[in-house]
Amino acid sequence: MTLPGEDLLVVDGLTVRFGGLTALHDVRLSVDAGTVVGVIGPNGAGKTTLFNVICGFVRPQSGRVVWRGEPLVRHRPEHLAGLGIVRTLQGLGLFAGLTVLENVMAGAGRHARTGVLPALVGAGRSARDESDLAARARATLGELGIADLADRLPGVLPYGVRKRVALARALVAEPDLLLLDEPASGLFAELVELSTLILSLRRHMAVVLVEHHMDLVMQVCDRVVVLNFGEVIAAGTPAEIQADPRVAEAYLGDPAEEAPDA
Amino acid sequence: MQEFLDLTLGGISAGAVYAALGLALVIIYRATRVVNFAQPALALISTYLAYSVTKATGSYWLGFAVAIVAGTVLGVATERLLIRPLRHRSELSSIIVTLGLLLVLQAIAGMIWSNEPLAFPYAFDFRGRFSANDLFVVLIVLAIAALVLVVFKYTPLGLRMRAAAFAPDVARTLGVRVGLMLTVGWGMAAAVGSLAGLLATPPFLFPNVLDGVFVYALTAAVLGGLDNPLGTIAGGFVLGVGLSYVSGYLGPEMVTIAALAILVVVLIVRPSGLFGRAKVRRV
Amino acid sequence: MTVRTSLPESRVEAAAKKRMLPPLLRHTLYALAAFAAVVALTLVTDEFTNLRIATIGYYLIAVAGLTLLTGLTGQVSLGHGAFMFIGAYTVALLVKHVPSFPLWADLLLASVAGGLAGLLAGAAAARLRGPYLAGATLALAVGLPALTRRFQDFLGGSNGLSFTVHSRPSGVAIPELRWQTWIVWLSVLIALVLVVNVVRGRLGRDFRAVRDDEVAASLSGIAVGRTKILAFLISAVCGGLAGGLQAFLLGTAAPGSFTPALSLSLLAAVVLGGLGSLWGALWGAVALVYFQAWSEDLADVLHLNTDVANNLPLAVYGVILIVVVLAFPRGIQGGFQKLRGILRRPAEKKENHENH
Amino acid sequence: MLEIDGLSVAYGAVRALDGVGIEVDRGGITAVLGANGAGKTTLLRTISGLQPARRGRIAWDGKELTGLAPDRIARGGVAHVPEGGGVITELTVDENLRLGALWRRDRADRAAAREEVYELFPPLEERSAKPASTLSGGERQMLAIGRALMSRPSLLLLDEPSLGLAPLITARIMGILRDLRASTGLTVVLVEQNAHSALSIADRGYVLALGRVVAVDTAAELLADDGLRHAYLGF
Amino acid sequence: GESDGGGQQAADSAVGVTKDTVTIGTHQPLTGPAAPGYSKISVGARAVFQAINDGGGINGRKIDYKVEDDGYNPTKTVEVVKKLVLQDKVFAIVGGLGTPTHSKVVDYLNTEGVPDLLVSSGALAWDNPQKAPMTFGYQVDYTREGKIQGKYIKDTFAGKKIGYFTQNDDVGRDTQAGLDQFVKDQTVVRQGYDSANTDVTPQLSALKAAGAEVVVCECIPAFTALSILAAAKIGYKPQFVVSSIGADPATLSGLLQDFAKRGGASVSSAQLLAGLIGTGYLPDVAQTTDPWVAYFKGIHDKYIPKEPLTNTLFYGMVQAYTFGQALKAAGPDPTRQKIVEAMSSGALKGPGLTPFGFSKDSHSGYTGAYVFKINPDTTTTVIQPPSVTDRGTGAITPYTGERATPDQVNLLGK
Ligand SMILES: Nc1ncnc2c1ncn2[C@@H]1O[C@H](COP(=O)(O)OP(=O)(O)OP(=O)(O)O)[C@@H](O)[C@H]1O
Ligand SMILES: Nc1ncnc2c1ncn2[C@@H]1O[C@H](COP(=O)(O)OP(=O)(O)OP(=O)(O)O)[C@@H](O)[C@H]1O
Ligand SMILES: CC(C)C[C@H](N)C(=O)O
Ligand SMILES: [Mg+2]
Ligand SMILES: [Mg+2]
Repeated sequence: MTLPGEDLLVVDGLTVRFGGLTALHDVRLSVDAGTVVGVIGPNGAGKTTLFNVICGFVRPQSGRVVWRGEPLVRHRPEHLAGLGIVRTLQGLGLFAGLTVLENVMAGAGRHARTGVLPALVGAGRSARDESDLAARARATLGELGIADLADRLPGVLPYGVRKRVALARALVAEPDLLLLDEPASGLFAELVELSTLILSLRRHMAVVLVEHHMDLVMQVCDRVVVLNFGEVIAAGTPAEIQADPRVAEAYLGDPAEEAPDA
Repeated sequence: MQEFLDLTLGGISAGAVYAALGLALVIIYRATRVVNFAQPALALISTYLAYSVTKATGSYWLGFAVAIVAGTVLGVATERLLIRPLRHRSELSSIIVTLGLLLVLQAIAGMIWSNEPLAFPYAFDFRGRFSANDLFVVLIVLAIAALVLVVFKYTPLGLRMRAAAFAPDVARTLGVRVGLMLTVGWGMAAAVGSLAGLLATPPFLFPNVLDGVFVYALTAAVLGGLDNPLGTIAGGFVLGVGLSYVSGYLGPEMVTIAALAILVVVLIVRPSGLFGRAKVRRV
Repeated sequence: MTVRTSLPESRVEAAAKKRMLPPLLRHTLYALAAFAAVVALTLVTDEFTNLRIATIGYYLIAVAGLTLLTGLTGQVSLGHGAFMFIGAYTVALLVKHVPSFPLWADLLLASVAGGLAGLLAGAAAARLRGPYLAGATLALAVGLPALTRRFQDFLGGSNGLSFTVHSRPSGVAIPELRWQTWIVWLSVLIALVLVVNVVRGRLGRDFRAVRDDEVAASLSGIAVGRTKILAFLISAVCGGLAGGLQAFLLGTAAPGSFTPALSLSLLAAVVLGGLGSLWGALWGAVALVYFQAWSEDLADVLHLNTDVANNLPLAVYGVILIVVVLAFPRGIQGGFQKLRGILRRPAEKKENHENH
Repeated sequence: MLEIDGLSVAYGAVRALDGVGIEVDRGGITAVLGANGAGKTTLLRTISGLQPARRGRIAWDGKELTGLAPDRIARGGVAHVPEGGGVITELTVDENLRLGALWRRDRADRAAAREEVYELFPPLEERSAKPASTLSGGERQMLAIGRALMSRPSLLLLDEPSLGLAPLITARIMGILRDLRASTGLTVVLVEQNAHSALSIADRGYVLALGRVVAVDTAAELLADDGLRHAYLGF
Repeated sequence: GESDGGGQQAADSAVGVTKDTVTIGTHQPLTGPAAPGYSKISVGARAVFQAINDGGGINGRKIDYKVEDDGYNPTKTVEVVKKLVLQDKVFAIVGGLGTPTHSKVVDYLNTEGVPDLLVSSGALAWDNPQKAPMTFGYQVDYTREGKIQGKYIKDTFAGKKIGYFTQNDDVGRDTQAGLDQFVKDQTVVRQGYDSANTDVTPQLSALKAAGAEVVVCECIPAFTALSILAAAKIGYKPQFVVSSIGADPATLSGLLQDFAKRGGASVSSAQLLAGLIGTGYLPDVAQTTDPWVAYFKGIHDKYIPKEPLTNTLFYGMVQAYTFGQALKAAGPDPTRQKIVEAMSSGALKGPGLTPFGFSKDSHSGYTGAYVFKINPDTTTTVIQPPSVTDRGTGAITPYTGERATPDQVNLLGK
């Protein structure tokens, strides 16, 4: 267990180029346990790319990702869940052919105790494993208020509900770090619930949040990092960020136009 | 050296034929995301028609023209009757349906023209290390490939066809007549396929004559990158020449294994073919 | 809204599960029942029907393996005949060169050999998608049997190998074919128990997750590449066993038996039966055997000119493929389910109101 | 004028729209609001012909749209920016844009329209020859809107255009819509969950809930109606 | 597979025989890649059986001829043969076609005691009376034929360089065994072909490069034609010597005829074929003066006038006729044992120009061949009369025996 105040994740000197385009340039960022860090910035600023590097989808030209003091070397996305890092996707990324319950169970794989071989023959603990996973998945669905949809296929559910399923799939793994890529997009009525949820998560895990909904960002984040053209142009508390003229110019626009309203 | 040259030249004209049939596959794949297993059979029927017309009229070129037209009609009919109903179904459904069509058409060919081989002439004199006919085959395939490429890449029709293929619903809301585009795609492909059939068939015509060519054509298309007409042409020639060397230096029984080996090696290095664009799923 | 950090004791769940047998045991019991049914069936049918039942058996395991691969992980293989080829030659070579091996060992090794090939093929295939995979596997189906011509002396060239396996213990007074049918089905059902376990368990879920969304699957901690290879492996083991059983049953292993047409029929069976369902695999295997038989019988009863008669079965078979796919989007199994739905609906008559 | 009357749409047993009636004046901006699953997307898809209606009729400019194929509707000047943008990722940015105006005869104007779009969204011009798959989420949204504008539509259907966009860009798009309405008389149907930003530029608003219209009023009135806001709009 | 008791089981068994019918079956490649070339054999056979039936059958029994398509796929062969035996309860299998296919059912047929007559293949395996007492060959076996070819070449083309061009299977292997007894030291190059690969230009180029003046082509007809065309393509003019399976002038000229019309007047099928040397054991259909050819042509014209009369068709007709003879010889109440005895009796004298090797100790089909040359008008001239030999290293001797005429055999008459 990492103690509060200790850096759980450190991203250091990260540079990513796609051909001639520099998507990230010398980005530094650290995440303490039990905090919510917001990453904001204009479209194309490199936020998703940052997540992609942390998850191992994109290899940086330089820089490193340090997890609990250990640099992650040539890590691959599938290792992350095991390390305690879980990410939601900017789209939905639900498994269309799996029921809601199965979707969530698929995310709970890190809790399975048996290896591939016993699972292959269905022997030993593997049966009990399955019911454990199902129980966890149901519990998480219950917490998100969608337990009654367990046996439905995600395709027929409204977008907002699907987002919750995706969130449940992430939470069921009980990660130490949750990377949320635009969790509020497509949600509006549920924004309040979402912010409550994120705040409650803070007790168990750190959260990095990429989001364009400034209300949400301002409410839940302990710290905010602002990217523009791949560079960190500002970092600080939400209040500091909101007051920063560079941020206003690059990202927020004329504050009169987007009056916060909750 | 002499042998090397002969094998190279032989490989080039064989490769042209693989490229042509491969091109037909690519056009359909681009248009409808379907690998058309019935392609050799569509070409087969039109080649048989060419045979009958040539036999009846004595004119090779009349038969040639009839084959291209008949092929186009067959392609259009296939799309309308068999492929369109499968629009929203998995790729497997269309694989099986085109496979079924392959069997039906081969059987029909056998019923009408019997399973015994028939003599089917070359377009031009076939004699010589690189004969007039070889030259014809290579040139016409290159010309057709260039035409297809230009249509796809630089014309509004091509853009519409690609849009219809990649995202039918979106294309529709942009005013593209998706159904028409798919039909045009099948028609075009079947015309090219029929041409390939006419070029590949000589000297003999029988119901399974294009099976082997089809396997190599698919290999060529996959080698080149199924979305890429240029790659398919290159893939066809690479495969044709490569297999010719294998046949000449290692023995004919090694040809199919070599095709497999070439394909596997290429795909391991480049999973979307030599010229295919890797499809990156953005996260 | 809170998130727990420790496992909740969901007693209701646990109790509900306890009443059910562990899946392995449950599936084994089903298999025993199925075996009894097959034995009964062979006893009331004639010898030739026995052969057809045995044929359905080995196709069933091949189709089930392919169903697992194609239906669950979405990898389309047009070359599964290649694994049957390997299984068949493994049995043939063992029977000829190591006659001391018992039959079960031959069959086990055929499965292992198929699996090894599947491992290699799967490793190459894991990076391929859609038509690229289809093309590569088709090349496998075409290319691999050509090995026999490369190693004429060992593999018998295009004539292949013929042999007879004497499996029936002396003193057992039942027709050889019936006995063979039992062996085939026993092996198939043992393998099927494993396949069912995989499909219904965690691995099956992982397979389907990988099929639906590779990126999301990897973020859920599923090793995408390894999962795909595993699916190929399991499916190739089934193919190898099917080939081994075919060799055992028919006493032959020859390249002419493992044409691309075989691979394509296996895939056709997967689709005809109902993609992704193991019951579908059974219907697919039955269809494979009986559709062909029917189309031949049909050609027999119509007295036609020879060219027409010769080609009629092929045409009928082709038409069946087309019609079934067009008319039954979810295959025969889907048709059954629909039928069941129709039969049940009047009984339940439940208003299906969606809550948003 | 867009007239929708008694429109019902269902997905199998799921009823997504139930007797919806909507009227939009020419040159108006109308917001369609509602929670998740209210049927907003379905409404737009039905107008543009992608989803067949069970019952009811839709007419634009006096012409009946019900039953027409989507491409016919599009060629009648109705542009639809679907939920999530619907960018064709396999095509380049430029091809995506060109596609938007391909059915229009006027070649010169097609080029001019492209220049205007590039001016509106400079990031697109920089990447015009790149496949759209390399665009970020927000850049795709820009492309989708730009593509719709390419056809110089008379009716523009926008499904959650602000989804994934930075506030600055959202504000800019709203500004653009306002300008276009003023300069070309464009009619806009704007579907948004972000009711606040939608109503800030709309003249009128419809609120959907469970497939039915539960409120219609001017934007100002809707913004002022606290009860409604809490009940259906969540803010 | 040991099956010594096979013959015993067969004793007195008259499965497939009723008062007025005898049911027999065969497996043929009617569809698929091997169909071209072979799909007409059963057509010829059926015509003869029809003629027999129309003449009142054999001893009052009509022959019910069941043809199963195996597509040249051994798995299917096993299935269809079991179907014929178990379900259709055939009396015998007649003329099952192909080495890779038929070799998979020999054990089964012998174990079950089913007569397996006149196998359509020249493999050596059918001649094994100890292990396969029910199985009888038909064609001259490939080694015998190779020997006769080899001797002829050695005598006629002494000192010339020889190249082999052979099908990559037992046809090629067994023929070479025969050829090598005579012309091994003259042979400068050996090339093979794979029937799946129709581009034979590389092989012909290699034969040319090695300077082969005589090319021995152990090919099926399509590949003979392909070789001739490939040679023409590269301007190579060797003396072709082709074995019986691929030297049917009627089939070849049919395959090559259309090249006369295109690609320059200098290529006509006649020119391409003229001078080609072949071996055969049945009379050539072009020899209209031969009494058997005339006889079968009569049946052809009556029952299947639309089919081109080729040696392939003729092959099937002779096969059917020969079975008819054996059935007749088996007496008024045929059993499986009796027909096997009739086959081995050595009494079958038939349309072939060389005798069958059938006896108690040999189940080999035709035992020799004659050599012919194709004339510029695609008729043929016999250039070496029939000679016979064994499958070992025995001598080749001219065959002087008398051939029965159709009238003498008088199968159709009462
Ligand atoms: N694979 C790639 N190839 C080329 N360019 C890329 C690739 N991936 C990302 N980019 C570019 O890198 C930049 C950063 O993209 P990224 O997706 O990280 O932005 P973002 O901050 O997440 O934006 P948004 O808020 O719109 O989602 C963009 O300009 C994008 O076009
Ligand atoms: N393809 C479909 N199949 C079945 N049901 C569907 C489908 N698409 C939508 N629905 C259902 O129709 C109803 C309306 O959905 P719609 O997408 O129109 O809502 P929306 O208002 O756009 O929601 P959101 O704000 O989440 O985008 C929902 O209950 C949804 O579950
Ligand atoms: C001549 C053919 C009927 C026999 C065939 N070539 C085989 O031996 O397989
Ligand atoms: Mg992003
Ligand atoms: Mg919506």
